[in-house]
Amino acid sequence: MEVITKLLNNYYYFAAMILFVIGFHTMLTHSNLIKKIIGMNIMDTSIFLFFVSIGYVRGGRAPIIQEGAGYLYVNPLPSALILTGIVVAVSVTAYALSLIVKLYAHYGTMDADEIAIIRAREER
Amino acid sequence: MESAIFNFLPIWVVMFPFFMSMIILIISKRSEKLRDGLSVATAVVTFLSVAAMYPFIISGEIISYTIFDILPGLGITVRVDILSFSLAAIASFVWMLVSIYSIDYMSHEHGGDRYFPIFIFTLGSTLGIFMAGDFFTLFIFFELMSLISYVLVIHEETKEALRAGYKYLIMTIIGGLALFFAIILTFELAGSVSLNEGTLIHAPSTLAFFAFLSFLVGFGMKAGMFPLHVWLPDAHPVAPSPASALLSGIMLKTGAYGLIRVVFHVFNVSVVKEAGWDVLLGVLAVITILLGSAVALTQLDLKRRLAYSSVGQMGYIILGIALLNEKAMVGDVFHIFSHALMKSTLFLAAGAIIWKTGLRNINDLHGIGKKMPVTMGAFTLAALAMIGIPPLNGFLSKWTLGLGALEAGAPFYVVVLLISSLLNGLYYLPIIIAAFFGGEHEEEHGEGVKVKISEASLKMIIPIAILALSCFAFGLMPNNIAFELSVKAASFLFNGLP
Amino acid sequence: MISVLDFLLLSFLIVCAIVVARIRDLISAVIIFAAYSLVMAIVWQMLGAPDIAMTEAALGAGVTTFLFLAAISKTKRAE
Amino acid sequence: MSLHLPVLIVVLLLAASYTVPLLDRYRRGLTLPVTILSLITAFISSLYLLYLIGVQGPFVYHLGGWPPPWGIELYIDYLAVYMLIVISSIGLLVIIYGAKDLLHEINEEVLSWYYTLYLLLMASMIGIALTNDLFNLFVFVEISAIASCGIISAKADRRCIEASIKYLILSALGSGCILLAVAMIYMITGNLNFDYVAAALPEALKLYPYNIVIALGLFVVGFGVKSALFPLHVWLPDAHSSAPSPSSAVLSGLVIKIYAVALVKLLFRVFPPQIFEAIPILDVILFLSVFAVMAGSIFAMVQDDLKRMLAYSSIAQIGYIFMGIGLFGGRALTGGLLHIFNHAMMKSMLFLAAGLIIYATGIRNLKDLKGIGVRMPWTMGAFAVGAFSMVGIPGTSGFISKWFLALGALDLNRPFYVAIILLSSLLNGIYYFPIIIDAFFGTKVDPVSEFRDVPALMLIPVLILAAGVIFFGFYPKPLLDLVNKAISF
Amino acid sequence: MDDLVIRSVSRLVVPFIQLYGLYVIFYGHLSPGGGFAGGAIVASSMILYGLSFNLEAGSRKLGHDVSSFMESGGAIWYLIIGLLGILFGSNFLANRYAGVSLGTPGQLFSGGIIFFLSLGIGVKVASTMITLFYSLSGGEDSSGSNN
Repeated sequence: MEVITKLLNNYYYFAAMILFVIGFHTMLTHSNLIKKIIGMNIMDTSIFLFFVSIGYVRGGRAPIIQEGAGYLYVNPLPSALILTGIVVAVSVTAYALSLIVKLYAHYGTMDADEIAIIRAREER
Repeated sequence: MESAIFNFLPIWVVMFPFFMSMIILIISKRSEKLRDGLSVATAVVTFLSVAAMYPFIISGEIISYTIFDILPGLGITVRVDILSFSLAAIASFVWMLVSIYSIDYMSHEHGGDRYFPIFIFTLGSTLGIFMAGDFFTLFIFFELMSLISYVLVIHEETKEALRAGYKYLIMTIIGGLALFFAIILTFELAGSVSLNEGTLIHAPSTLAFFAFLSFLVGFGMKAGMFPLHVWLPDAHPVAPSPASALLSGIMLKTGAYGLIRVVFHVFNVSVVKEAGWDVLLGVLAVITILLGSAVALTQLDLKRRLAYSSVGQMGYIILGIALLNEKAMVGDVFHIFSHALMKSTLFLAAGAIIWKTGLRNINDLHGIGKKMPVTMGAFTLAALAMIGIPPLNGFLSKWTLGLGALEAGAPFYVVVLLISSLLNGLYYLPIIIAAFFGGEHEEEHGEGVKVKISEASLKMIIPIAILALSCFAFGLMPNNIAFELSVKAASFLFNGLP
Repeated sequence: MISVLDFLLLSFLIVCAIVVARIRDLISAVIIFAAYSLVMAIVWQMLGAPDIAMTEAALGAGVTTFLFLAAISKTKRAE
Repeated sequence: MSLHLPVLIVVLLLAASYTVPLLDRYRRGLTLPVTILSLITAFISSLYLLYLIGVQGPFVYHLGGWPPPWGIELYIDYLAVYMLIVISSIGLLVIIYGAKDLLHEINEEVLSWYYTLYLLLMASMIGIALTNDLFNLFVFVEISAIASCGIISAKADRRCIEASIKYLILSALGSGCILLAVAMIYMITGNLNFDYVAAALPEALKLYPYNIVIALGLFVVGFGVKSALFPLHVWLPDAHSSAPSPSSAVLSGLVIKIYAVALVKLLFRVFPPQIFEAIPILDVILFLSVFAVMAGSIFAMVQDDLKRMLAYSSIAQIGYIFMGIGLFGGRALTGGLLHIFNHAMMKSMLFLAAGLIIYATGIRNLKDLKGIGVRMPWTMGAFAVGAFSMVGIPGTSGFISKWFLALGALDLNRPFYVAIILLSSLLNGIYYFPIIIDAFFGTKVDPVSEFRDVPALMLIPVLILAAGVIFFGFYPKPLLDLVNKAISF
Repeated sequence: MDDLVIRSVSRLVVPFIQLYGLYVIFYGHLSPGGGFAGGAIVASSMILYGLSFNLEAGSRKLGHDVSSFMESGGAIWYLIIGLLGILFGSNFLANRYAGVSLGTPGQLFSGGIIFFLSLGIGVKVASTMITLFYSLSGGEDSSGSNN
């Protein structure tokens, strides 16, 4: 019972972990490279979710200073970090996609297993 | 002032050949004559420099100092005591003669441009081993010598040579790593690997045993001790004859030298005795002696037979260490001298025969003694010394070793010595008899012997003759310089400074 | 305790993620992923991080989807 | 002014990296000089920093003047300066070599991109070495991952592209682990600054032990993937063997090590020592390193391709570094960190030498290398020096690091690891020496019909590195002093 | 996508998106947003333009030369602003400590150097995104990305 309460109280963490596992699993097990990249994005966003929910203060406001102090603010630091993180993730995605396009031009497929088979045949 | 000069000598002795080998390498592209001359000159100068240390050393002094530290407590150090001096002297002496011999020998071979620089470089590293002041320095020169002499082993670059060389290389690496392990254990246990400390490890323990075992593997590998000798009979015969003379005559001794240093400087006699490691050494020595002599009997290739004979002879030296008494040690050091002289004579003589006739098989050598009397005469002299015929140096060393065995209360070893002498006789005498008294069997054998054969050139004969005569000289008088050095070295090892 | 909206959004995220992983048509996967990103942006707005929400909406849902579609159009659609 | 030096190095390299594409458009001839000049400046500045912290001790630098809990902090200690020197010196030599070599390996249009990415990689590695902030660390790690993928895929070859996407995906996995670990640490301590986290962790360990353990595990896995610790090494052989030679040299020589250094910083400066008693993480690292050392050597033995063999050898060598980390407590960490520099020298040299061979003859297969030493004595001579150092022959720098690793193992009374070190040295010998033997001796046939002369500019860096291997083999004192100061956490 | 409606609408919408993007960039320190988000918004306007007309028309508006110049320029701009902090006697990226006037809170120029930094980031992000989009969808073979 206690465990369930704990989970319910930290449901953002819980959801983030589930998403992380889904993303990780997609990334590792799917042989299609585009799927891998989508999995990577899901994994990254789950970590961002986790990060942001750490800084979340229930009932807090967004950290924008307004007239008349005295509000409870949400911790702004994670948001600042996540911004960087999102940009990094987008760059990695873009770079990976450009590589995939090139790879497709060379191999005619973007399936990691098929590429491995083609390479094995080449080496033989 | 005077001692400053002597302090300088060991560095000079080691660095001079290194330096000259570079010069020879550069010069050999220009002129072969100059290259040969420089090589001999280097060897001669090195020998004279070593000999110059004699008055200082014989007076009981030890040259010892640090050149620079690589790591704290671990540096390049120099130490010359009477044992180092003895071995350095014999090494540079033999090297000098072999260098003269090499000139004509190599004129028919390819790759002299490579051979001579490496030859001189190996001289430097060998002397470095003997004059090292701690095990780390010794290890550096040991590896340097082992790796460089690989080039000498495979000089002919035939398939067998390369295969033997590969075996040699792998065994060398294993030996080097074992030595590394031993040195690091010693350093961990004692905090130092210097030879100046007297005794580094004072009590046997598991780690100390591992250290001893690793030293045994490392140095035993080089010395051709029983289970680790496998590279030796392959590597020595394939090398060019002057190189095999040095490999068998001198470089094997570096292993024995290392073992002596281990028994007397890393541990001491009482530790070794207490732990019972001398028994281990003794057993290995006996197996080495018998195995080497017995297998030599079955070999038909002349140089292979000599190589196996070397295995047997190294067994004597290890036995001398195992006996752990002063008398045996005298015989031991003296046998290092004798074997260096005898085996070089034999290999050089064999080289001269092969050079002249191209024959390696013992059965083909009938009647060769009549064609090449001086060479075969020298061969005979050395072979008789090997067997231990009285007025020759081999007899003296065996006799002293035997006395040592008796003093240690182990007459069993004397029996082993006798058996091995017998076996030596069995495999050397037929060669001599066939060479001098065998008919020429022109019908069946000796395609090569049939053609006109005369002595090899003078530059080759003179070194052989000098070596053979010194076998004779050192045996004839029991009070010769070599024996005196052995006595002093043994007493130094057991009693410290006189 | 968990609010209904939170619950709905988070469940939607998880369902989207699973569907993206399972679906075989890549264009559909990318479009569902875009929906996922948009919902994620809403979640962030609710967590009091409007700047991330904005960036996610522009970058995650917008640019990334364009990039994916561009890449798929140059390769092939089915997995 | 000099206190700004650390940040100026990073800024300089970043600025140079963004200037290069502009120069490419207007003054193409200047791209290379700018690259080399900025690296030279970085190297000299690193040396000056070494002098500086010798005078005034380690110091911190606050970006924007914001003090730690809010701002990003750079911490300039001996470890950071050590890595700075390693990175800038090897990076400089490799790019000097690359100036000529790259012309035949990659297209001319992407050449300036290559320099950009190379400088970006250098800047990010220096950032990793300097930073004292967890999130900043993550950002630099990501930049370096993209940049290192970039310098692999710069060669328009299908192998390279495949290798780099494999690397990119695995490295993204690693980054994910690292970011999650950062998030967890932030969750329980509320700080990202190393010192603040370190101060908060002992207390937090009592409250949230599992979080810290999970974070630690994620860090080890994340950095393990990136530095190719044994079971996570699968991307390395393809990536390092197919890349252009300068990239291989930098990737094997520097990139995989900077992550190990990051892990060292985290393990010993951030995590409290109690955690090592709570979970045997060091033993796990040690265990994996033993597998790495053995498996890397064994895989290397069965390779036909020269660069592939070198790549597998890197896996074994990174195992030594991790062994040094795992044997923390004695002199082993000294050995491990020394090995970072030593291996950086030897492996970059070996890869560059392999690059020279490929440049001159186009041969990659080990079997075809017979007799190459006669044609290219200097190159193969340097290769031989590197091989000796790999085996650990005394007088080469490889010996010194092995010496300290072995001593460290004995300090902890674990002779087993000494045996492992020796065994792997033997294996190294078994696969390196035949190459040298075949190159110099034996076959007299002329193996190469077309033979291109090697420009001196390519040969010189290789020879400098070879000289360095020997020099630091005989005179490791300056390096040793530096490393010993670096590990006094 | 040669559709008159789409063309007309996008021709109409693009300036407003860009204006909004600039707003997000410049008011990053006052309201949600900043260089990253705003840059992406500006970029998506250009991508929209490129999609609704065609790629050539899009790249004619913002050529490869210009965008790569802006990419480098944005980053270097950022670094120069950062270096000014050192020039004024404080640390890299220093703002208030370097004596920059912070202005009145709530006004546009109230963040010291943040305004300029955001500009640099926005330019960089927008141009990078546009380059990436064209290189992915067009036939350009520019390898590598940066961030």
